[in-house]
Amino acid sequence: MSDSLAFAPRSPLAAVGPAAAAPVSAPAPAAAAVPVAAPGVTAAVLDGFGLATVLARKGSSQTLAQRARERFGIDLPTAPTLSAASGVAFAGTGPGAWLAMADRGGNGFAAKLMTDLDGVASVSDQSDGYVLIRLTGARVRDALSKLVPIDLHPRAFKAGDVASTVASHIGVTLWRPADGPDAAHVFEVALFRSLARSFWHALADAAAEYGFAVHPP
Amino acid sequence: MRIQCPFCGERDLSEFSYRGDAGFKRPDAAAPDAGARFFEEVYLRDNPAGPHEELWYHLYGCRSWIKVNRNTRTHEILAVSRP
Amino acid sequence: MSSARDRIPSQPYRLPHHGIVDRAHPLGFEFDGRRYSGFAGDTLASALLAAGVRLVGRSFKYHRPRGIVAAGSEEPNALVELRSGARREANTRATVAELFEGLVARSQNAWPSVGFDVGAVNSLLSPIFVAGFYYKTFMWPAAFWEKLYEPIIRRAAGLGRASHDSDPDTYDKAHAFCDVLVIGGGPAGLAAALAAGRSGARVILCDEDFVLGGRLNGDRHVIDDMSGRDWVWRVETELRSMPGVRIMARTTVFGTYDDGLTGARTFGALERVSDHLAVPQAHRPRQRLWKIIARQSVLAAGAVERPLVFGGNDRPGVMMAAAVRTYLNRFGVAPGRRAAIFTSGDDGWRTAADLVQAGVSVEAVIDSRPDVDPALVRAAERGHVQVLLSSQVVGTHGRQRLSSISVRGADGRLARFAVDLLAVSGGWNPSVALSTHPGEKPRWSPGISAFVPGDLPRAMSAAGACTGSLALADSLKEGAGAGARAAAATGFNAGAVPAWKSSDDRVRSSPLWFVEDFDGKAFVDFQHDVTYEDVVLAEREGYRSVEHLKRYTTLGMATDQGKTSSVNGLAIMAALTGRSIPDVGTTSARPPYTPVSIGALAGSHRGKHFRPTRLTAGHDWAQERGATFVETGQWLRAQWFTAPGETNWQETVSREVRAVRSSVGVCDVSTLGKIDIQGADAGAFLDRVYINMFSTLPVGKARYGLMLREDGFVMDDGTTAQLAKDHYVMSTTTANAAGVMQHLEHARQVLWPELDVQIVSVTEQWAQYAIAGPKARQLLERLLGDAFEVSDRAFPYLACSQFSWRNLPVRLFRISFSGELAYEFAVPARYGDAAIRAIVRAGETLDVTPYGTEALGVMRIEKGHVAGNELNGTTTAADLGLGRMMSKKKDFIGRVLAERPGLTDPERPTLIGVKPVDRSARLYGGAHFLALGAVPSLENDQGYLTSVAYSPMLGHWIGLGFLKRGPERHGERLRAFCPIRGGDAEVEVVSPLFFDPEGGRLHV
Amino acid sequence: MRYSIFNLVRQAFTHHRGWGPAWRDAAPKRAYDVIIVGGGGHGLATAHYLSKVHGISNVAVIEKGWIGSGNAGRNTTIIRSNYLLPGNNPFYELSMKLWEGLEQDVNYNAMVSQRGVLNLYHSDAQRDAYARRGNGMLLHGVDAELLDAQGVKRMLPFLDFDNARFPIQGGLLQRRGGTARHDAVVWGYARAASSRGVDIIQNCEVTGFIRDSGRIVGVETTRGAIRAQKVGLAVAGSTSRLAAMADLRLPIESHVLQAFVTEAIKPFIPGVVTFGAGHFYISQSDKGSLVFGGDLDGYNSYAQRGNLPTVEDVCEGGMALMPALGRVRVLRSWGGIMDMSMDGSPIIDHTPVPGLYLNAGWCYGGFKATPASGWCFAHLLARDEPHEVARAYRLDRFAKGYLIDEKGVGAQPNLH
Ligand SMILES: Cc1cc2nc3c(=O)[nH]c(=O)nc-3n(C[C@H](O)[C@H](O)[C@H](O)COP(=O)(O)OP(=O)(O)OC[C@H]3O[C@@H](n4cnc5c(N)ncnc54)[C@H](O)[C@@H]3O)c2cc1C
Ligand SMILES: NC(=O)c1ccc[n+]([C@@H]2O[C@H](COP(=O)([O-])OP(=O)(O)OC[C@H]3O[C@@H](n4cnc5c(N)ncnc54)[C@H](O)[C@@H]3O)[C@@H](O)[C@H]2O)c1
Ligand SMILES: Cc1cc2nc3c(=O)[nH]c(=O)nc-3n(C[C@H](O)[C@H](O)[C@H](O)COP(=O)(O)O)c2cc1C
Ligand SMILES: [Zn+2]
Repeated sequence: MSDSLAFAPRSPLAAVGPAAAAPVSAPAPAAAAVPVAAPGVTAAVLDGFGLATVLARKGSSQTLAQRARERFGIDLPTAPTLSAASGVAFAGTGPGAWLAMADRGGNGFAAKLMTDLDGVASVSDQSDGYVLIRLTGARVRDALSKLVPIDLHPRAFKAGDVASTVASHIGVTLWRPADGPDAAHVFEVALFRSLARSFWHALADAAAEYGFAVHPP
Repeated sequence: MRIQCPFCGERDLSEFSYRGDAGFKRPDAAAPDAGARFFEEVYLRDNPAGPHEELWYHLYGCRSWIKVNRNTRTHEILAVSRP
Repeated sequence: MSSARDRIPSQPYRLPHHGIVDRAHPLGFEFDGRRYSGFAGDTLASALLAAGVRLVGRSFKYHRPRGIVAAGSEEPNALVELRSGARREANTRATVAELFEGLVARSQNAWPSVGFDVGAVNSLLSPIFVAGFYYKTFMWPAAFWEKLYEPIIRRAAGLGRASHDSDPDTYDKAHAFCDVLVIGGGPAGLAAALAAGRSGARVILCDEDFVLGGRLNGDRHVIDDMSGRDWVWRVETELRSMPGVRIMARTTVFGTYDDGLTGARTFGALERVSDHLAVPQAHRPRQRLWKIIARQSVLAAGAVERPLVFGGNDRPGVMMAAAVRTYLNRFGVAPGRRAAIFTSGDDGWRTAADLVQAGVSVEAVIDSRPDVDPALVRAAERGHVQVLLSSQVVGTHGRQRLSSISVRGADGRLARFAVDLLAVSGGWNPSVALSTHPGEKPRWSPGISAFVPGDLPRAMSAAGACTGSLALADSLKEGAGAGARAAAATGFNAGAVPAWKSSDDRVRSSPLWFVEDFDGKAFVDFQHDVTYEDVVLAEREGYRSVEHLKRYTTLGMATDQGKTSSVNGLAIMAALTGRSIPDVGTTSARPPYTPVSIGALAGSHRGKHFRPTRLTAGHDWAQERGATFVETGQWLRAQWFTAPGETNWQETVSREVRAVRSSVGVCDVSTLGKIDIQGADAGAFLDRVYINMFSTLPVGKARYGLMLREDGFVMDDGTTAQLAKDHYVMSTTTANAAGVMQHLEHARQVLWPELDVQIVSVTEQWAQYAIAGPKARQLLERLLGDAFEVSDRAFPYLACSQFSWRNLPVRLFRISFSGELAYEFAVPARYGDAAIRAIVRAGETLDVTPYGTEALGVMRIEKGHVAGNELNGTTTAADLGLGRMMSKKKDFIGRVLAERPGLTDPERPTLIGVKPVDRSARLYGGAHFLALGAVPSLENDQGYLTSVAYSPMLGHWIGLGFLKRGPERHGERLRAFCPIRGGDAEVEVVSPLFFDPEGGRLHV
Repeated sequence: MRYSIFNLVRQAFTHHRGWGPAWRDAAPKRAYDVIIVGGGGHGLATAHYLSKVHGISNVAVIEKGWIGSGNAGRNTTIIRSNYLLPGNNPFYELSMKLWEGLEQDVNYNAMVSQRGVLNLYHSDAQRDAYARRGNGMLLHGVDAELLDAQGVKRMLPFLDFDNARFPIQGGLLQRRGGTARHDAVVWGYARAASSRGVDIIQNCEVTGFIRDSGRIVGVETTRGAIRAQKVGLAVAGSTSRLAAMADLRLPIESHVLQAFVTEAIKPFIPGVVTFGAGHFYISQSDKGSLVFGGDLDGYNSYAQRGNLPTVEDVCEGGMALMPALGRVRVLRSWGGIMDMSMDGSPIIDHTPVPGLYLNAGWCYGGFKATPASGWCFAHLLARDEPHEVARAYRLDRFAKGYLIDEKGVGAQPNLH
């Protein structure tokens, strides 16, 4: 079909994404005690991933955990933490509830989960329901602490920890993958797509004083 | 006020939404006095000044309903459990 | 800079060597239109004093001349309008306003000028303007109150003028977590922070001042053989070297809020990020609200010196003794040239010593006590200071600034002293406020005749002057101990607790609550002009409870919240009623500790960003098509799509409706709630939350459902479809989506945990478009090609299916809100934009028309479908004409209470439709129904109109409403009465089904 | 001595030595005809009208603390009669009429200030709902006007009309609405009642009821037993606690509502404004302070104080509505305990316990009701039958389903 060419996915942040995103704002002067060199916070909008909510069926948590081990080599977390293996990760988001993620695979991932976990879990595709933003940089914690009411200090929020919380009136789920090469902490934030632009505004606002840059994913 | 969610850990009040008295038991609709029983469960409250068993919903967290025992005079949280 | 220096007038009262202001950085500023200069490190107050300005404002009620009294945030008098234009800040305390180049300030509450203030005539009327005078008069004639009296009172009231323009600066909020929060950076606080910091605990140290050190900046102290200042500098340096320690200057902890199970407590704090600058730097807020969550806290907030109550104690030039020391030692300013001291304790004598040391001549120390430490007397006399014991200042003189004082000596004889500065010391009030916010009551300490913390809030300790331990040595010791213990309580070992040797400033004092027969007015609350007599009057009139005293006289209700006045006030009440001060009790301190701007408490949530905005996947497309958007909850929805040449919205909406009814239209319905409900018991679960049956619904079918609250009233409606075995998708109204989700979670987790049901919102996953109209099927055939068969036979009314299209999982529902042949097509939201464009392309030759919520509304009214206006939370299923849907075969939420007489009363207004008898007449939503000819009255009120629309199909207005016994009254004529919008139409009661009543168009 | 400008001036010459106590601080007698528990506005107004209208003066008002220490002394003082439902509308209009004559009635200036109450709307649906309400008011002869955005702008040019998240489309205006000086209302009723012989007994907490074969014949207090033929409860936030002493469970929850006051500033805001899309309402007191508030904190509480999330929510609403508020400072915040009923409307009725009468369920709206509440409760206590405008405020309406739910949120008190 001719127009199938034009038929492409579109992120709600396409407009504000890398291109139009808040320009790398001049880091505030020494007073603000920012490393004047690099931007304190950089963001990347992720794409192409597959995402699904996985809810254990009544009384089948055992079998579910087993399947997860068999099919994905993953030990299902029973707490707000992240278990990852070969491009697939499960984040504990509630009792008997997980957010399952695959770096690639889009809607296909949920379809695969449905067959893999048939009978032991209720799976709902959310690949399009959420946007994922990866944040890092020397001041990323300072910027995030303006948004979320949780303790992001490494003593309290370790690599692999997951939290569902609220970021200036917007529900978010965030987790901490391993630190980046520059040893700066990395956070990934998932939120409902309809709120993506409002969240982006709040984020750019919070990060501006530290210098905010947007990287292509 | 900070509420200890059994799954998420201690979180700020702003993540929760409140329902009230955790005592609510849904009566048997078939019982002869169902009308009176439902009325009591839905409308009447002990409303104590002191320890109070109440239901909170972790709206911005894990979406669990949790039972909190809280002192309504001091706002001191005394215990938290799954309903 | 040199040019700047040229125009800087001299600072006659600046001392040559004293203080820590930066003399290398002169700053020019303006007060009441005159230019002055000060130094970096000055406050507006210290700079004004240096310049010799004594008169800075007028009092609230009597417009008395007022000067600077204190040197900290407790200042009651020196309130100014800081900055100008949209940045004007009323009631700003000159004593905490940091000086910056170009600062502009004006005095308040004076017209035409502070020097000559017409309002001062109030002073002459002061015998009438006693406490509560307005409660006793302005009552006759009643009509005069609004027109005359009140406007006068209002104009007289208030202090500074707030800007009426939008605040140009920004604010933000942040959260901070720590093991130990230390409130106050004086010796006690610094010692606490150091002890805790050394343990490795995460420590936050807040001080509202812009330099750390507290009283150490104002007093001459020695700690471990170094000056107090050097000690502060030393400790601050070590603290800054600790990664776990965060020092927050210019940050006031203003409120102690509730804690949690672990004892971690929330504190509110305000950081004045940019108030010391002319304008904030780029990307920096003016102020920031901190929410500090601390596992342990140490209160080290110090103490506030207490004034004495005597005649003329408010005259410019009368100042607190410790404040005088602060101006001398910290700012290098002598607040006068000839001084006297009036004190009830040793503290005042130290001010005398510091004045002498600074070269200010001290005429006399007047101490109300009969005997004092001879050492003090000797020292004073060495400085040629006259000492008067058992003596009191009974009056002051001078027009707009102090020129002399009258003193009653031990022998009762009066003496006059010509002085331009009177330093007053009446003892100290520990700053206990933050320890009482959670409800604890302070305790009276006879030792220092002041209130000290009582039971402390959990996980809080206190140290230093705020506990009543006024001496430096004790502050250091208590601080270090408290810091170490707090760290230990959070699992960090502080090791050896630091200790220091310090100069001894232990003082004795015995309170003097008020001076007997003084002359003139003796003020207790300076800012509110509450005098000794006002307290006497309150007592006489029975306002004896300390709370009545406060409210009747407004004592302690000014911007300083009684920091200097409360205790004197209740001590006088105690004396008048022969009770002890603890028996009289004290009023409660409330947050904020010092006033906090509303902007900071709001943060960045203002204007368009007051609340988040939700946009559908089709939003950009709709915008391209010229949609007008409407707020529906947090969502923005396309209301209509104006076409070229259309001049008013009704024309547009009518076109959209006609297009749908004659050919085909497309509407974005993604905002409706969508909830996946799965599990073996999903069907049973739905039976319990809906009034009608769902367990009987076959796979591949959808059904309309109605949901009640447990109290029997309608909560929400929508269609629910069974897509696959044990997999349902429920749709809710846009408005109630979140509420329904919470309701279902409650049913699942709390009411029936035994059921195997899982629910999750998938609202955001699916972009959903309604494709409606006679040509809807044609459009779909072109869109879907052979991906799916949509013939009426293969896919009848209320069918649903999920299939693959363009390698995407998609869902199709044959449901209709418009009453036309209609489908709802759902695609993964990432493709929502592409899909709507594809739909429109597929419909090009069918002239497919995008339509918005308004046309949707018109069509649902034409079909008598209820929506938000009818589901207003007070209607029953029967009211909506849906009573028959209530299954008798099962229990469901709301069933039992829906049977109460009040909900089944035949008199209840019930859904009907109405048409205007005169077809050209307009209807108004919110009109009430009256019988023809009945007088408009509540008694004759028969019901009301909920939804109205102009029906382009019928060519006249139609409406839905609720009418008593409605269904029995079709054909009857009534009056739809809407006086508030000038509407009054005769209407005919009809069935709510206006268009295609047989529903033939659905099933083609 | 009468309060008047004349006496005030006379007293000025004698240092105001002539004024006596505004009310007698009475010690409890052994028995009264009627005991009213609760020295707030409602209790004191009830006593005033009992003595003045019904000639029953052997009355005691028993207050556990100081009169006005409850919600009467801590509310945001808005008075209005812009109610939607027939059950409410006539009652609140009677109250408004009594406000209009209050100063003359009690000879105490309560500063009733009818500078208008404006409820903003932001959508067509809200407009129609307000139209329905306004029409209902007009049907009962209550003044009401529906303003469009322009009309609002003329009145309040400093609101955010250009950049609002929820644009202002207009408002429902009741010009006769406004504010009154809360403390003065308490003291005025106390003074008037006391002058007619009513005993006002402070620092006297009711700790139980004295019963005689099922009937309540008095109260136990911290100052001893006091007998009475009838006992009326007007204890607002403490209603459930007293009801429990009589083994009653009521359709009431106690919730905390916070309020805020700013530093005094020169006249800024005329009348009262309520912001429909945010949780915010504001007015300016005679003293110059802006007095404002918003939503309940949302949880059961007897603590008279709230938490930061509500403080932030309210101030966000304030900034969204009035961006000029940014630099105005909050001076003090506090809380009061709301007797939230299950339909958001009050109860003035007998209880199932003979001798015990109930005045409760005022939620966050009982200050405006003070005069009519006293008027109708006095009527009930004196005549043993409900006053006609208070007929709908029956206790059994919850069981029977005749609810008066202005907001339509059902039995969820923190949503009313
Ligand atoms: C922050 C806030 C804002 C409000 N804003 C408004 C508004 O703008 N407009 C409006 O109309 N309404 C408003 N209200 C509601 C209004 O204040 C109350 O509904 C009303 O004051 C309640 O009636 P009352 O005055 O009799 O209650 P209260 O003043 O609370 O009187 C009850 C009294 O009973 C006493 N008491 C309790 N237990 C005992 C006992 N065991 N023995 C003896 N005495 C006892 C209490 O001490 C108290 O003094 C507001 C309330 C609050 C808290
Ligand atoms: N000799 C006397 O009679 C006497 C009397 C009183 C005080 N003192 C002196 O006072 C000192 C006592 O030491 P201290 O540390 O207890 O008190 P302090 O007054 O030296 O320090 C208190 C500090 O807390 C800060 N602060 C107060 N409230 C705050 C808040 N809410 N948020 C943030 N910061 C706040 C103040 O800005 C101040 O810097 C000693 O130097 C002692 O000599 C002596
Ligand atoms: C209408 C109104 C105006 C108020 N104005 C002030 C004020 O100007 N200054 C002040 O300190 N408190 C003011 N308050 C608050 C009272 O000081 C007090 O906080 C409130 O009545 C609650 O009492 P509590 O804080 O002692 O519990 C005001 C209260 C109300 C109801
Ligand atoms: Zn949780």
